[in-house]
Amino acid sequence: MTELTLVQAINRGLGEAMRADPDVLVLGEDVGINGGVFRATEGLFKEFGGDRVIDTPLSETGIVGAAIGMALYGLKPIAEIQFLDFIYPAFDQIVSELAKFRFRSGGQYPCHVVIRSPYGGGIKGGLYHSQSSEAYFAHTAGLKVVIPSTPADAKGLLTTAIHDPDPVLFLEPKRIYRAVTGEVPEGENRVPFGEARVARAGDDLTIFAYGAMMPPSLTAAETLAAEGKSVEVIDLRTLVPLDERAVVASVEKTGRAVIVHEAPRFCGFGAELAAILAEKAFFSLKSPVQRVTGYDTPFPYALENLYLPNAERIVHAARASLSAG
Amino acid sequence: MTELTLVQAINRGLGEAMRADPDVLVLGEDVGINGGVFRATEGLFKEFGGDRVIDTPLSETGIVGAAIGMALYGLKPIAEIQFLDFIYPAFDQIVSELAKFRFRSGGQYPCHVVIRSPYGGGIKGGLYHSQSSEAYFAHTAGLKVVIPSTPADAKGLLTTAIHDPDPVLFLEPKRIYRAVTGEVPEGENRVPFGEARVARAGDDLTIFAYGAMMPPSLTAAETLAAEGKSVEVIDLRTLVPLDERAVVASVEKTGRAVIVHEAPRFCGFGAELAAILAEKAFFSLKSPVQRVTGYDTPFPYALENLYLPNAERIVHAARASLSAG
Amino acid sequence: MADAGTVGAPTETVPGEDLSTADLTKMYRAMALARVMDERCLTLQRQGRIGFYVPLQGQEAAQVACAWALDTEDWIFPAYRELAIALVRGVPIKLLFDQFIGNSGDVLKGRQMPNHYGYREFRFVTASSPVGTQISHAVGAAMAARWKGEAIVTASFFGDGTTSSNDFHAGLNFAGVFKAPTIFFCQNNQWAISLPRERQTRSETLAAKAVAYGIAGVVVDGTDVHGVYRAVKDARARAIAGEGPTLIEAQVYRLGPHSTSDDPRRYRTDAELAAWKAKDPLARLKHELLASGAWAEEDDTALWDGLKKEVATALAAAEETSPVDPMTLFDDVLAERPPNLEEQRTEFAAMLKDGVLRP
Amino acid sequence: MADAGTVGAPTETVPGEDLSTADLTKMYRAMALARVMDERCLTLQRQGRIGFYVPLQGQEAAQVACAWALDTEDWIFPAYRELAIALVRGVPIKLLFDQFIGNSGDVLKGRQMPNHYGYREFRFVTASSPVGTQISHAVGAAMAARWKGEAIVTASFFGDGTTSSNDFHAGLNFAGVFKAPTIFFCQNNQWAISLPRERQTRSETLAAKAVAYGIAGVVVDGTDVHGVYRAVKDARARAIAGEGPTLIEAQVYRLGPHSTSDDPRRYRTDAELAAWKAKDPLARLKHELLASGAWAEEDDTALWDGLKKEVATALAAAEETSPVDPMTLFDDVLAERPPNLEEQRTEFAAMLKDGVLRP
Ligand SMILES: Cc1ncc(C[n+]2csc(CCOP(=O)(O)OP(=O)(O)O)c2C)c(N)n1
Ligand SMILES: Cc1ncc(C[n+]2csc(CCOP(=O)(O)OP(=O)(O)O)c2C)c(N)n1
Ligand SMILES: [Mg+2]
Ligand SMILES: [Mg+2]
Repeated sequence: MTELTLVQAINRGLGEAMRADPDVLVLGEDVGINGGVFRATEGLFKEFGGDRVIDTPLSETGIVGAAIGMALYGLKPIAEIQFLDFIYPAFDQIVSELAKFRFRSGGQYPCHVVIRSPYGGGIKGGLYHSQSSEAYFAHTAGLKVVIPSTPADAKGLLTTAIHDPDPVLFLEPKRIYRAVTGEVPEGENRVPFGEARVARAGDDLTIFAYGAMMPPSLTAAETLAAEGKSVEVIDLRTLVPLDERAVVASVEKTGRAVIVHEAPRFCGFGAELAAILAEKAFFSLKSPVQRVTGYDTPFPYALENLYLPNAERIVHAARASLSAG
Repeated sequence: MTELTLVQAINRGLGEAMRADPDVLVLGEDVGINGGVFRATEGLFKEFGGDRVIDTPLSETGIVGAAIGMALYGLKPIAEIQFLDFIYPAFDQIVSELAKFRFRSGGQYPCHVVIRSPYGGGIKGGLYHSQSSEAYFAHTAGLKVVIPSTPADAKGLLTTAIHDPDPVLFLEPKRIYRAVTGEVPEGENRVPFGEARVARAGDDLTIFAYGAMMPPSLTAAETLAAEGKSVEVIDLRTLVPLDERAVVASVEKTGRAVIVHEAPRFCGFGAELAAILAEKAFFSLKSPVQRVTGYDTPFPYALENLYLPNAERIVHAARASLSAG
Repeated sequence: MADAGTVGAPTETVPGEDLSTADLTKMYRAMALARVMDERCLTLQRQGRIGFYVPLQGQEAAQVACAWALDTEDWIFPAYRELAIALVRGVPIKLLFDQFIGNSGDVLKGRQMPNHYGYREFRFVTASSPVGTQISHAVGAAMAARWKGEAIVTASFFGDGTTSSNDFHAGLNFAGVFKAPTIFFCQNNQWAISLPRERQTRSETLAAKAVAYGIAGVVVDGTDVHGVYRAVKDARARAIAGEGPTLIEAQVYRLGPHSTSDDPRRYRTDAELAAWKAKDPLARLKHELLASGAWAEEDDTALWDGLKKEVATALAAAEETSPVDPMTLFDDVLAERPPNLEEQRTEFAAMLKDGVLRP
Repeated sequence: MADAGTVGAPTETVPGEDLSTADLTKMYRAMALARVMDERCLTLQRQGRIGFYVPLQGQEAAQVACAWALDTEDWIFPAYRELAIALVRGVPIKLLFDQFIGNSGDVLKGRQMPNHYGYREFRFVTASSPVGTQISHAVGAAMAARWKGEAIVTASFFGDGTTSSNDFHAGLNFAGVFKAPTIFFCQNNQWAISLPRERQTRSETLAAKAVAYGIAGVVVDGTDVHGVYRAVKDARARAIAGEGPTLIEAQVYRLGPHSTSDDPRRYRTDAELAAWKAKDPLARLKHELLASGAWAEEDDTALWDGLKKEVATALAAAEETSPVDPMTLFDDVLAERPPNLEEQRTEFAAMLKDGVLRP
């Protein structure tokens, strides 16, 4: 075990996977000699050279398109998109090609590309360095969507992603790249997809969160504990495949749900969670589902701290949930 | 009043708007001399010439990018994307630019582009001529999303869209382009945004639908009526702005909801509707919300009829809803 | 998979070397087979026996000569109009009809519109509809092949209109920067649905766009098998030698409609069509073969008759093949079904059983 | 909005005509102002008084000369590095600082990172971060201006890296096909963050990419105000005359880091930097002015001192301006708030009132 930051854990995961398998390579903007703008690929260029840690021209279309071609040919490319906000030039490649290759070819052409991208707010990045657009990808059949919130999960889920047979969007909560540290097991240690993590057990209410929303969710649970409320906090970890059983089971136990994410509320991932509860935990629910989310606006700059859900807002929603029904 | 098909109504709407306002123009692939692959722009090239009915090179990026520039300069461009499945090369322009121009400029640069696009299944178009990706756009703050299901609404909503100050995604259910006919008022007749249409009133259950899902929803309501059940059918018409009041009010009355759309279920627009009901009509709901949707797969070819929600599936879900709780 | 024999493999040649009469005869056969299938499919569509079709008439020489110059180990990244390439690759006719019908014999499990086929066995990657996306795939695959030390090339296929796509730009630029061993084979058939070549771009030729990426660009007469063959052979040799990619513009003409949904009389003149019909690549090669003395009118009649029978037999077999199993709808989305899909599949099976859904 | 006086409007010239000494002095002043602001902002960022900054040092001559050659009616579609263009346009310094701080004086209402400003009044369109998107906007706006019968041009600004973007390809191709009256002004500063120009594309020059679109392309020394000015004047005249767009590649060097988040020592050599520092455009123009006799060292000292004071005054005023009102978060998403947003706004106001949220 070593104490690492989240971004260090990712860096280790990349290095170990490349060392173990010559078919694993990394490509993207500034990932090589510069080590990535967040230093996630630091040291890899020196160790593995420019043919495996490929600095590409400034084209997300090209990065994902080329990665798909490499994957079709049998390599395991890991594409970095510098900020999730810049993934849209590659959107056609992702939704039309990457997500559909296996299906449209009748299973002949699996396409195991990992796309890593820092996402979310909290670094004063304004409209274009802060977005959380996981819902677009979760709605696209054929993609897996993974979001770690701890260093151990970051490395473990990334390792699973690299060896997964399917395309994986691996979204890294950049706000906690360095703010969160934790013990990370040495060596290959895969965290399975489709298993949510009970970050804190409780009986009165469930908070569902992921990524950088985990710390404020846990803080909120503490605050509520001081008020005598026992709150369960679930870290979804993989949005696709979703651990639906864990989601439903928790609310069957607690009867109350607060869903937290940074993305705008309207048609966000929280809507799916609420819908699942309205369908499958309907008779257990004691009060209306609450969503604590980013507002239905583009991401702001000066007001980012008021935009992002914080522990106070989560507590506020939890109290409303606990007092209703 | 004239009896028109849905696509004829759109064609009329375009022609009338262009006649009334020289700032209105049309651009896209094959929209000019060819009149559009579905003939929505038939006759316009002849009447208004190639400078106002612009055949563009094969680039959705360019079509939407140029339309944005025209709108910034004060024109009212109507961009056609030949199939919604081909909108993704323009996704960056739509979500990063079109949707955010007004906000990011502090209100200095409104950007009133209308993007028209045929969408949805039912024409044996397979993976790439059948998609319903309205949820991507509904989740993007700064866009309006409009879907007509009748010829009168098609013309009335299109006219509103062309004069609206905001960017509008105008999605045309191509499956019923010619299958549905109806009376269309002559002359300018705007149908307001944000007002759902009660296509059929009822007391026992509400079906929410839009676009090409309206005909099977109405058929399902007929079938259920024959069984003595009074079913309300609501045509949302505009997904953004959503007539949330009408959605909640109907379920406050009926206590039961079936949501219908063609798009895959997971994180589809139905999730938002279900979430709204779980939050705001919670104490009125008598049974779990039901979603009748496309499956969480890419759109198929040979099996399209089994993929698309039909009246039988809607009836099936409604019966489940009526017998629960 | 069954034999590739209807066309026959290319006779070995070295770069730059000319095609033998034996090759030319086989190539003519491949072109004729494509023509026969094409005409058959247009009829089938009119009769409602297949739902849609994209013809290739006018482009047979370009495709067959290009495929001839490639190695069977090379990877093909097609668009939707590359029937003759598939045939040269050895894809059995029956398998193609299975795809057009979308039956249980279809390797794609009936999931795509006609013409969007692909066969891993033949290194012919499954096509999609959005234009141009295959271009950057071919570049990535070429980089991968080089990384794995395999001396093959990849070739992407696309039309004049597709030079405007995002992936044309990204793909050619990446290939230039990384000297990827790949060939960009652009069939300039003068039209992108209703948009004529000269309204697609003001570039003098499409091959001239190679300048923007610092790569080689050549224009060839796409009705001339010799010119196309040589251009591709040369491009392949350069790619393998590490000298980088080539953009080849084969100038051809789309003699038919864009697809069965299209009516070209709305946008082009009879005169233009007639002028290009006079340059029909099949007539041209037939003429050459006749002149060489290696081919006679009787051979020709026998060839066309034989091909028609062969095609009819394959079609009949495809039409007798059972429909695709509805339960396959839920396969291949991911390697394993996630919970939501598993549940939908169970419900679907129950609805089929209860008659709520009828295949 | 306040006066544009800190820079002064260009003296009238006709296409191709040379710049007067009066012009050159004013241009030098604009370049110096940009340099002073730039250095001030780098310090402010280090002190945590602004959050982020993108410097332009090394590119002042290219920007000022380009802006000088344009008409004030022309529309600017900038990237994030066009400070000197904004200054020539007359954007008041205080307003720029307001944007960098994101306070209530910011026309953008504190919504964007520093450098992403825009001012309708000055026909300087609000920038975004995704590279290249402004290029096709400029093309569309140029087509619109022509349609409205207004004899203006649009100009888009972007870097060497951005030539790889989708919109570069789409924008230049549309402009070529439609002969849009627009100018593509590429500042090739040799780096796209850590990627050097020669790894961005194998094209010999960036201007050579014009060939792919059948439009004019020119390379100019971007440290030479005369060359840039003439190139832009000529391009503008051609555009207005209906002769189509021009791609101008101004060769410059980014003397500073990509942004305050970047450390260029990770990827480039001191020697390279030193070589380009010797070609500092400010030193070059100062030298020319001194040689002309119209400018003396005392003038220079007075100029820099004056500009520093001017900038300090504007900064102080901006720092005293009140923060942005939290309730503005809910404005300008759409012309009117949809129900979901109205409800969120109401809840937000209540949470602010109850202290759940603290600004
Ligand atoms: C991204 C995208 N936009 C639009 C279409 C619709 N479409 C299909 S083929 C075609 C024209 C293609 O022209 P070209 O590249 O010249 O190929 P050709 O069909 O002539 O072989 C268009 C516009 C598409 N398939 N993909
Ligand atoms: C689509 C997109 N991808 C990535 C980025 C991140 N990024 C910001 S600037 C930059 C380099 C731009 O280089 P260039 O075009 O040469 O302009 P310069 O910064 O040198 O002025 C990159 C990669 C971005 N802003 N947009
Ligand atoms: Mg073509
Ligand atoms: Mg640069």
